[in-house]
Amino acid sequence: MLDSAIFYFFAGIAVISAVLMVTRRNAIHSAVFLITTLLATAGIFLQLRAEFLFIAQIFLYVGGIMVLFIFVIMLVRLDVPLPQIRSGLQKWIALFVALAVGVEAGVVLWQARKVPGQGLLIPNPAPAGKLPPNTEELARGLFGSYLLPFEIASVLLLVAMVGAVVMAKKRTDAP
Amino acid sequence: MQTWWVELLCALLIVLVVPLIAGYIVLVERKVMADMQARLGPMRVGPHGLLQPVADALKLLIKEDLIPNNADQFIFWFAPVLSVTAALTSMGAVAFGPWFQVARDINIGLLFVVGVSALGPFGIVLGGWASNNHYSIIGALRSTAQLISYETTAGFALVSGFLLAGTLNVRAIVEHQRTENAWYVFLAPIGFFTYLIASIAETNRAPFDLPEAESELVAGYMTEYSGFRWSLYVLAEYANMIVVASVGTTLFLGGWLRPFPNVHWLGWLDAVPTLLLAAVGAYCVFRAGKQPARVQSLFMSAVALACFVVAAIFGLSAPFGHLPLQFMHDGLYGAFWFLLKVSVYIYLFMWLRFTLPRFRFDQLMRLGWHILIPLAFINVVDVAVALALSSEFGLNRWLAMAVTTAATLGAAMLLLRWNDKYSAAASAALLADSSIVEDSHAG
Amino acid sequence: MKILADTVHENAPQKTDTLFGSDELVINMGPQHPATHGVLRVKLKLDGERVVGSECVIGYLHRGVEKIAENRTYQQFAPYVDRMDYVSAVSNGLGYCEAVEKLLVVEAPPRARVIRTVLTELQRIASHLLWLGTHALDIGALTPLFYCMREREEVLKIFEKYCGARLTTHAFRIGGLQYEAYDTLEKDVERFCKNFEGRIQEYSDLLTGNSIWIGRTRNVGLLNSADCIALGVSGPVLRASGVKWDLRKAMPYAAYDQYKFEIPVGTRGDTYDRYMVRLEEMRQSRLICLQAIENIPAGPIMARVGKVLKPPVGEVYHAIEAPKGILGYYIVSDGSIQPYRVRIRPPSFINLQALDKMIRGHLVTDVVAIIGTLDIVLGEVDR
Amino acid sequence: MADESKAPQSPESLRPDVSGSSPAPSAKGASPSLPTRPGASAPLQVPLDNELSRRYRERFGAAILNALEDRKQSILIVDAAQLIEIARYSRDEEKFDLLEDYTAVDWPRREKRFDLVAQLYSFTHNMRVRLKIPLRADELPATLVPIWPAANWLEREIFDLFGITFRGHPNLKRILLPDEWQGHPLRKDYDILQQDIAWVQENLGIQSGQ
Repeated sequence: MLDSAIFYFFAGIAVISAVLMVTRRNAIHSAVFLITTLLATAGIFLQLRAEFLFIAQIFLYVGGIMVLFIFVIMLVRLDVPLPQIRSGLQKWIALFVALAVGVEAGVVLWQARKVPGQGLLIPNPAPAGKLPPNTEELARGLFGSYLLPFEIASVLLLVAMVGAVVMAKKRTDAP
Repeated sequence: MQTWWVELLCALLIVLVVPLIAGYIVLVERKVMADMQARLGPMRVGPHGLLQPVADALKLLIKEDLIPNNADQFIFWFAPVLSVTAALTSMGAVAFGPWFQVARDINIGLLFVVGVSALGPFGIVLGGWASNNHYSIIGALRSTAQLISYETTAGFALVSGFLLAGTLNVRAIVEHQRTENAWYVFLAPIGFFTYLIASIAETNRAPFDLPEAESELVAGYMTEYSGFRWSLYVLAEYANMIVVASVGTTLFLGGWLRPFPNVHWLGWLDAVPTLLLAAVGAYCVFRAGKQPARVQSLFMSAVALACFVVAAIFGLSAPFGHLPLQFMHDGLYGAFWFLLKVSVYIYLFMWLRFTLPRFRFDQLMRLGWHILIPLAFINVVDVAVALALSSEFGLNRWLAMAVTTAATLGAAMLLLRWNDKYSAAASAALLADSSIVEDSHAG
Repeated sequence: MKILADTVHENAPQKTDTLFGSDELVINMGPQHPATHGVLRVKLKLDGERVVGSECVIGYLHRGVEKIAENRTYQQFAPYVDRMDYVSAVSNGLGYCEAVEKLLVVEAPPRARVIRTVLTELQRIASHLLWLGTHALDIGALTPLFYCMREREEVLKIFEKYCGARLTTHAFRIGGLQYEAYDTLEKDVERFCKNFEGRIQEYSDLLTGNSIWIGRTRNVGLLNSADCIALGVSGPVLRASGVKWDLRKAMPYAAYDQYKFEIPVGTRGDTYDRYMVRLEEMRQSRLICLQAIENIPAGPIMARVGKVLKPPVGEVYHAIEAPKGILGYYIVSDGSIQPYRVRIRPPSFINLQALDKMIRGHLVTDVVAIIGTLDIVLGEVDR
Repeated sequence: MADESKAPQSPESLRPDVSGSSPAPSAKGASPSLPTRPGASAPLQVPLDNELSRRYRERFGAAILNALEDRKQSILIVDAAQLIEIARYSRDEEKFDLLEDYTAVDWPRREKRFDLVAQLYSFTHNMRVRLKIPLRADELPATLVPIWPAANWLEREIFDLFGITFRGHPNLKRILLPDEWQGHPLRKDYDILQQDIAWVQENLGIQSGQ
């Protein structure tokens, strides 16, 4: 009983802050709500005993990417809501897309109802059983069988970083 | 049935006790600072200022809570809260003694602590941004840049520790250091050294306290905060200090192990806790008589009584080493040694703060990026090579460590020389030397 | 980085050419700022963290001392002089009294001149101590401040015993001294000088070899000797740039010609050299005091000047080596009992003019260190 | 508050032979001749005639209006027109490389109202000389900033307190007083009392208690 309570607590926070994030006018507020969503999902990982994923989520998403987000928002001052370019067409396009997505979601839910055992409205929470300590598994997988793709990915990141530095350097040196 | 309420109880204990401990760390810091500066420090509230933290807390509670006019209300409230939660939750995985750990045997252990404390910079950045004033924004940006660059160093310094331990689980690390019967500080000294410096920078402590350097940026990101909100930030800073100190102690200084745990003829070290507390109690009794006011002598004798009680508990649990009290024996003694090491670590923080002037921001960044991060990298390689040598080629572990540490030191020397050359060139370019005589108008 | 400008909406969406477009930002430092040693306001033009230009706004402490002088008699004006550089009141008084004595073509008796020298050198030590404490505090070292204040207290005690006041002492009179030296003056000064040597060693242990201190002060606020002379800078700032010139040696006054002492000189003219020069000056002042109290000549302490001073018509310019630099008095007398014009050459005011040249290209944190190393006192800058 | 300040005395400083420009010294209460004091042997202001003044006279002729020595300090009274050349000559040839002080004295009774006073010091000769430049009230002297940058703030102060405008000064505005201040305090005809009453009236709206 406790597990589902915790799960719903985190899920609730995640959904609410996701909605809030989208609706905020101020960029910093939406960034903060994005952080709360990410933390809530991390909580769910933790509840599932996937500790390494929990820490990866916090370290990478919140500690790394969100700091970047906040820096960019503060330095380039996107936080001040710029007057949007009003065009009549925009409203209609939005409405159409919303409808399409709504319909599609309805169809999927309808299909899912027929699958036996899947109580649609109250899906039972994920199994809270003991997962084997997954840090070791993850490490073995990452550095064992998938070493090559791991190294290629790291080289890719390196290239991206060097590129960013060069671009930044070039810009500040420009007279 | 999971005894989840034990964890809840421990968590509650942490949330309640840490602010009190933080308050008393502030008092100790002011007393130590005063002692180093040929003066007395707080003496007025309670005997020798012992009640000062209570007075501070009360003052901060009833102080007016100003919010700058066009500040961002929501973020202004949210930032210190985020800071404090990050600091306190990261204490969850810290093991204060063999059995006192909130997230018991969490398998990522120390990584949990480091990971959650990565949320700290958010509280600072958002706080600085929300108070809508030049100084706090500059202070916020500076401190974030500092935290991020030193987190990498701290991360890699810890990696060298994890390599030695082979696991992230706190209990396993300490057990491993017991079986190794060598604290990791002796096996990976450079790792400990870089971690020490990085931890000082990560908690914004002098000589790295740029963000709230009083002389230029008034109070950095905390400028607009007052009253209780401000105390949240200070609590977060001191909680962070405890967290960082306990991570360092667990990984490098052998957590709750007694110094020389396996050496039998040093058995009397077990008696140290009782003796130390008894001595403190005796001193308090001796001082109680000398207190000018009655209430102060009462308070002092109360403190003495507390010391004696704890000393008795320690004393009692020692002889009856068998089962029912054995559990308590290990827990208490472990907690004592752990807290002793943490307080020595924090004393070092204070010591540096009162003797060293402050770094300039670019020096701080240069030290971080040009010296400490490469040093931490090399150190990880050094420990890995040493481990490989000792396991594959059967070389004696200590010898391997010694050789690789020497290699790292050599690399460090090279780094320093290269950095001096670089920084000298940089500062020369900085000051285009335009003599005054030509450009006649000045100021 | 362009910080939140209030008038965003009018010119939004403004063209931000680069992601990290560096626009100039004017930051106001002062007038009430912990590191400006008084009510000095510096408008800094910053490009990011680097100082591009600066403008000093002063005058907050302007009391119109020179206008007051024209409505006071010579003796009445003497206490005003202490209120200018309130950190070294004794040397201000010495400068003024000697200037008026020159105007009267009168010479203070030898005993008065020796006691004046001792007290002025003690005041120089006290002024440098206050400078060192606050300068180190600005750069982040918390401890030296308390050590310096402890020593400064000793000096102020001696002043209090001699003339009853600690800060604005009005210790000297035109023509000599008002008070005879109290009986334990020699012993007090000797005791102070004896343990002061160890104390200076304490300061240099804390700072001189400290690599962070060197990092924060070496090559900061460079001012070479040509610029110093061109800008009229004087005192320790000038000597640190390599000019071996001290008015106590070049044009000796009071009893300075009787004593042997060195003039410390720097080489590069950066903050570290100025620190070393002032530290050495404290040692030299200590030597002067020791030599002086060996034999304070007996005799009268006041020259034969009447109660009412009516100096003959004419003018005189007399300058002394105050702790901050050359403190000059240009007094024009019209024969009446009130000076017609008193002009005070304020070393802090003229040294402060070099601030703009020194801080260009530095970071904001260096500006604080450079204001500290100039050792300015706003009472003297604003007069 | 100081006793009611006497009408500002403005006895004209005795200047034996300032050529033609100054009106006869006004009678003053005290006897114009130097009060004889016991021991005051030589009169204090004597014409200066050493090789320094000779070099200046031979170089600038009439521009050197007078050369005096007062209390063994040499004074050269110089014409404002030639100020820049004399200053450059002093710095380059005569090695007076330090402009120690630059101020002004107000003599309202005199036709050439202001006296600009520059104290020059030479490191090489360890010697001081004082240049005095008489100015009419409306005369605009040239700035000395190109020669001695130290003059920048000193001239701003003279402008602030005396109202003398320097031609060519890079940044001539008030330095000590607030920018919107009226009047120049160090002028003899600047009445403190009136200023105080006006300021209190305007800013505090009450009667000044003077």
